[in-house]
Amino acid sequence: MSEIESVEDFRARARAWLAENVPRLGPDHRGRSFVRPDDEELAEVAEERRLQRLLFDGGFAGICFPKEYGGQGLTREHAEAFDQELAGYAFPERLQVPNMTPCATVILEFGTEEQKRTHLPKILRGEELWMQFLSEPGSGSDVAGAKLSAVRDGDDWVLNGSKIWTTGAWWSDWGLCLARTNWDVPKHRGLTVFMVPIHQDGIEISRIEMLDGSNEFCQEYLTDVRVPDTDRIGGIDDGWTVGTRWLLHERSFSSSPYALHPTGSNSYGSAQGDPADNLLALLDSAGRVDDPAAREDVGRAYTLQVATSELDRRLHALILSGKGSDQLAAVGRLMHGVAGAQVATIAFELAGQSAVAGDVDDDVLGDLGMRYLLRQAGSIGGGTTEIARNVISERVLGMPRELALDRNVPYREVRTAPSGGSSGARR
Amino acid sequence: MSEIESVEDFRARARAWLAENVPRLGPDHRGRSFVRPDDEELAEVAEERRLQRLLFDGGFAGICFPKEYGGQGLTREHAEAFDQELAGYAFPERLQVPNMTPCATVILEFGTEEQKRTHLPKILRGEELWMQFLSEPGSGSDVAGAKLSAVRDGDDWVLNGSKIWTTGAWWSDWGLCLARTNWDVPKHRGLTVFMVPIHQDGIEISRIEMLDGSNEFCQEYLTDVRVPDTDRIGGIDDGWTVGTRWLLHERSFSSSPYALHPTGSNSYGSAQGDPADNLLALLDSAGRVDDPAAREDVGRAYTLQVATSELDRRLHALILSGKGSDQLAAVGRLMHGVAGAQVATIAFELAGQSAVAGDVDDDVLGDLGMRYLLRQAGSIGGGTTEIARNVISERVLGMPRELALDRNVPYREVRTAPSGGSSGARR
Amino acid sequence: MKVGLSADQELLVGTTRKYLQDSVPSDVLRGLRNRPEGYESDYWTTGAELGWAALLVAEEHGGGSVSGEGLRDLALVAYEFGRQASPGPLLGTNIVAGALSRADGAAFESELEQLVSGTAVGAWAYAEPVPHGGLGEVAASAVESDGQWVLSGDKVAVEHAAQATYLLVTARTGDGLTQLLVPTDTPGVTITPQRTIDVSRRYARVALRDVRLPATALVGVAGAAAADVELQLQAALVIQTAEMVGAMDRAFELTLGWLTDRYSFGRPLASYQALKHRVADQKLWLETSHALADAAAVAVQSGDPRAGELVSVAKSYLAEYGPELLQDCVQLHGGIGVTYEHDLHLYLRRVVIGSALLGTAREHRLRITTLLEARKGARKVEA
Amino acid sequence: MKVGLSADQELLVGTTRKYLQDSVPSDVLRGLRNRPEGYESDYWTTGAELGWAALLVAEEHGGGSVSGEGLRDLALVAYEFGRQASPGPLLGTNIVAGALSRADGAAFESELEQLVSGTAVGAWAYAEPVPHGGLGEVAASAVESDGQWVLSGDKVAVEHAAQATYLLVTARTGDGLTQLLVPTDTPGVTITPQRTIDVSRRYARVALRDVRLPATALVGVAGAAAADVELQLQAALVIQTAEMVGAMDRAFELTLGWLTDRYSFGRPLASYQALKHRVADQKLWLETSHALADAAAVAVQSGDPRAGELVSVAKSYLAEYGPELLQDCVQLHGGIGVTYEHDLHLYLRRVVIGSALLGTAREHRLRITTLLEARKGARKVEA
Repeated sequence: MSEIESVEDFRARARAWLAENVPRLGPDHRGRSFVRPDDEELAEVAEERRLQRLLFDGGFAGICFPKEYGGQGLTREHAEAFDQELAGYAFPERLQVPNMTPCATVILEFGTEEQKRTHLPKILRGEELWMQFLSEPGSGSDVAGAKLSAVRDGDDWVLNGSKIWTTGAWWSDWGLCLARTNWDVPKHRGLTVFMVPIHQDGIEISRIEMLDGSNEFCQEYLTDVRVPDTDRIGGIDDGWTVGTRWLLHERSFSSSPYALHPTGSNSYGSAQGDPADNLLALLDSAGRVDDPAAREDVGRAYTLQVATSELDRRLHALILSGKGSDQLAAVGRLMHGVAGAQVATIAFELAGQSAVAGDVDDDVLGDLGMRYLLRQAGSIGGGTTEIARNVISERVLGMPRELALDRNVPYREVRTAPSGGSSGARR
Repeated sequence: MSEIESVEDFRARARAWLAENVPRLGPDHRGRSFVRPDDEELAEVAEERRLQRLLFDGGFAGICFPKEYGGQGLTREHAEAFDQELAGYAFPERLQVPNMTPCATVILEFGTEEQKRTHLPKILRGEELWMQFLSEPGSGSDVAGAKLSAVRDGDDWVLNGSKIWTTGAWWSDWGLCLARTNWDVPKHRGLTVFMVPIHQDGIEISRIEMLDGSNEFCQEYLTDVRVPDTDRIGGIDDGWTVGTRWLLHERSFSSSPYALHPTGSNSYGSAQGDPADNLLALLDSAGRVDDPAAREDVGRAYTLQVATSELDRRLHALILSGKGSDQLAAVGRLMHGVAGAQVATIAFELAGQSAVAGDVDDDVLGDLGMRYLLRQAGSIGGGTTEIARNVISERVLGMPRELALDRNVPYREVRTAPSGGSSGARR
Repeated sequence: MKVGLSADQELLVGTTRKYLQDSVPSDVLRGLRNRPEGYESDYWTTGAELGWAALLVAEEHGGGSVSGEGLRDLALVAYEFGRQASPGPLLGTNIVAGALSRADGAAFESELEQLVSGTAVGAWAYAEPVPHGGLGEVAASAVESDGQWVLSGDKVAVEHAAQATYLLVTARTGDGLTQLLVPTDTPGVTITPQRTIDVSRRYARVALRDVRLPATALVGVAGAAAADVELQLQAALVIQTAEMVGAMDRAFELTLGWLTDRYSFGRPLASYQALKHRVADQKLWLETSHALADAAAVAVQSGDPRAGELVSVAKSYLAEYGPELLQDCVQLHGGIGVTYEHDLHLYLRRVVIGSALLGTAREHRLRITTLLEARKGARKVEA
Repeated sequence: MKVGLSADQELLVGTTRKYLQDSVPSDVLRGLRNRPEGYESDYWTTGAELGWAALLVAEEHGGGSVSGEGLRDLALVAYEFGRQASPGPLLGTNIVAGALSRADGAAFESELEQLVSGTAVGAWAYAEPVPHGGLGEVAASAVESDGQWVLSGDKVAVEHAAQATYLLVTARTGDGLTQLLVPTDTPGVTITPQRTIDVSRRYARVALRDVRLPATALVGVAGAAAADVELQLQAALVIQTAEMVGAMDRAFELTLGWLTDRYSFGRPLASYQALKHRVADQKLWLETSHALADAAAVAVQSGDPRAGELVSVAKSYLAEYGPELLQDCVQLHGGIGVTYEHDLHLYLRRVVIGSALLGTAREHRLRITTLLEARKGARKVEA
């Protein structure tokens, strides 16, 4: 094995390359707004694919992915240095979660040599964009309760069923799909993971409208979709071995070295600028610079933001040092949900009446009402905070497991939610 | 049945009688302090017995207890009118809970005619003071898990075991005692209730010191205490029939017509004056009359206090009208615990550093630190808020019951806490 | 759950509920987001026939209520509006009609007739923008000049101003307050719709630039309207909190149903103790909100001297726990709870709007403290 | 759980822990409530031999630390103090010693020798009573007169002032701050013990009435001590938050053990999901508190320009969630948790005291906002 470049050399090289090649974000860049016309969205995705290709060509894509699959074969410390240098630059935000992690990391961990050589370089070049076909209507937090079925037919599998809460399936290429291949064994023992091209005749994509009018989430209906057995990840009926790692990668996204998180970005890797600046701007717009209650709110929100990043840093160190189990990631996931909701609430309260009835052109305060309405989204998506609390109490602290009535029972006999194939998003 | 006196006539009579006979509380009366010398405590108990006798002689004791047992045979509306008139007067605070309710109400509901004629008039005259022998070390919230055993011996029962969290057992006369009479049936089916004189050779009373140095709570050790079968309340092994009503009376104390709650008193019937006055005095002592944050705190605390009393009033109306089940009392119990802790916290925060390091003579702020340390007491005593939440979800809202591993199992086979007869208060 | 309604009140509630369910079920509501008005004018006039806009108007001026306690009846209607997240200018029209009836119902006979019959909508222009955005801050000015009134200033968050025929504008004259009735087509009045988080309720900014009005526009006494404004605020808070409780009630029902119907790990969600305990807390918040909103309605209706405290106590509690309850309902629903197709957000919006308009929780807490000090001061003076 | 300690640091921690466990186990601690001093003087001098009071003192002045990062080492000691709710004037003595060493270690050689060896106790007299009770408010005055200093004013919540030989008094000279070292037996100094909620830690009020001091009493620069005071405050907050985290950690352990050992309805308490989820929240608060207290220690140690923000962030978080965690531990213990015989209250007291002294959560939130504005202002000036 060859010597790897020192972190400091790498940092210097990254700094120079970024300054030369990558556009900087404007001073008033406020991150993605979630309600925009489709053509804008598509243009942004195209631009992010271009940025990813730029990183790849510059030798900075997939810093912790092995070289043989198109990555840089470097360490977590290199990834962190790059995150620090990346602050203030445009980067392919949509291509991080779930594309780089958990999708690409699952392929890296469980894929065959051929699967890895086929897909990982394309992902790192921005040519393939992956999404998770994981949740199902009616399964809620019980991911292993998947009912999308895969039936063996010769060298293929035939998939039928529905997946939901897939981000941007309509502009993505592949789905990493958890399917049920055996109904006669207990829940966790009858699952298998497949790689599925999204745009094909057997898959109908339906976009879900959120309460703010955005419709980035999708539901997919799969009808007789044929997948060759060579596109299976992991063993037949052994999908939960893959699934547990997959979920762990999902919970750990905020400290994953496989995804970019420019320093100063918010918990979802979205570039939001310095949180202090945003809070002070809000204080100013609300006309409350001299209001002690509002000033206290700014201090509280900033505390939560710093607390979130310092907690991430600590958990990451604990896990890395072996002093804490991987499951500690659930503590971070809980914090992101809880603190995110608290900060949204504080911002809403700072804005006062302008957040619910504001002038059409008030961009600072006018959005805060809608953001507040959506404040729980960060405590639901990517595994609910309830599941995180279960994981913390049971797997981190060793408290007794919840009674599961579906253990050791063939899955077809388990009572489940009334979901079927119909949209869980419809009432 | 004779016509009863109208509420308004009764009110007028009560008003006149109180003005004539009962001492008024001073303007700076701040309710009972819980740390005081024993002789002071005993003198106060004696004075409260005198006040109770005064009420009895004046025809105002036991407003809702039947006349044949020494009460007034009047209605809840009369009791409420009396509570309103009683505001600002001294009253026998310690003789209300648990003496009048649940103890006397349980005797009224389940006692034999002879038991009622023997004990209720004495209770109403202040001659007998009753306490609950209910909780046990190690049983926590699981009251029906009592292990204090009663074994039949001729016409007597022989009691052995320990009870805990008895308020002022050392200055009280009788204990209403839940005992186990059958270990070979499931938990709830082997209990029996007895009436036990507290001061006798077989009962050792040990006082429990609380973190503030008060020691009003006791633990009792019963060794071969003989109780005649005629002092049994309810059927043998049928004690849980009594127990469920007993607990309901306990949860409902704040709206019980069998106990006095002078209007304006706090949730435990303690005369605290107008909450608004106390809060404003605190604001003033803390030197923060012009601090908006402190002013907001006063408004928040007042909101919680009004909310508690308005909720009590609503629950009471719902239960009385039959629109809500008796179990709704658990909602009130939860509120008293939660709001009480919140108000203690607000008062503590208003006081700032003076609450933790204050001048010895600062009576307004100096107590607030210790009160804050004890703030959970109101969420623990009288059935925890956790039990209240179980009752609300299961019995008010009909959600599925918690799994109990002690159902349908002989109690001797049930795994319980390591308590034995030793003090639960010792580590 | 409401206790102690009379048969007439039950009838009013029942008729209103049925009408709302039939005319604006949730699918219709969802579609209203694209209508600038937020409701159909027929819908409102039919509602007015049920008495919705007559409740604060004296009988001799064409109004009346079933129980003789108009505000309490109105709170029952508002509660139903909350339960269905119903559209319509309920608050503004009633506040304006009530103020006109109280001030001089005979002089405003024609306006009252239109408002009560639903052929005109009224809007109360009270709140102002930053830097005068605090509860009760009034910077708009009303100046008397040559027997006319000249009105200038800016108002925001005016409910259904763009749909209104009449604005009741609260303005300042020297040290005191003056209220004027302003037809929305008066020169100098510019009404600009604002964006809002509700699906059907609309708010607007009202710019007043040297708006000239005849002396007859005066509602109440010039420069001495503070007590009237306080009464309007109290009534408005009774309507607002009643509506919030209705929306909380419905969201709670939906959530309890959801938890019962859905299964996870082979068990109904309702069997998970962590969720049960949260639902128990929700029940506590809900029952307390009912209790406080009802107490506020009774106090304002009866002119209780503590009415001002009680409306603020109700509002400060509901503005804190209403949104918390709704957000916890969203969380318990999971992803479905933030989709547009689900009903839950309809109630969430209504409760959140209520929490932020007519004073935030914080503003009402501060108001409570000031009121308590005033009460204490008054008692000292008496003694 | 601390990450990344050196072997020397592990040794310091281990020695301190063992010494605290052996010399002041909880039964001994409970008895200390009746001792006016709150600790035995032997206990403190032996502790000083372990290096407790040397950590902020430069080596050339008789101090030193195992890692060369004295404040971080001191935070580790403070954490152990929190875990055992240990007695002793740790904070005051270290702050005074550190200030003397930094100002002019040679001039204060004798005082430093006594403080470092534990033969003298130091106390920082900083906080003042109402109406100057706010964080950072200094009304006590230091006036130079004929080559002497005259000190007047009142200080409160001075840790172990009644046991101290030296007070470091922060006072005002004109617009600036001045710090003076005041032997407690100086005429005009009156020290009155205050009541406190801790079992062993003591606080006192210090009255200063025309206290005359020689010019050599000056610590640092007259009228220009603001930066020194800020450094002292930062170090004190690092010690305080580290101790709070230690107490939280221990209370959390006790609670987890309790839930595992106790049974209710035939099941261990730890099997109830409602309790499990609360414990999960506690774990979140605990880990975050660790993270923030450590980050503050690192920042102050290294002179990070954001150190002032970070100590306030740590304090504002811990002052909110520390007491909440402890109170929830009490609740989960039930009645036993509020008895004097149980250990839990020892940690509760320590955390609650920490939450209220050296600035409340609210005061630090306000301070954060002011610091953020200053940072933004400075950046604008640079640009």
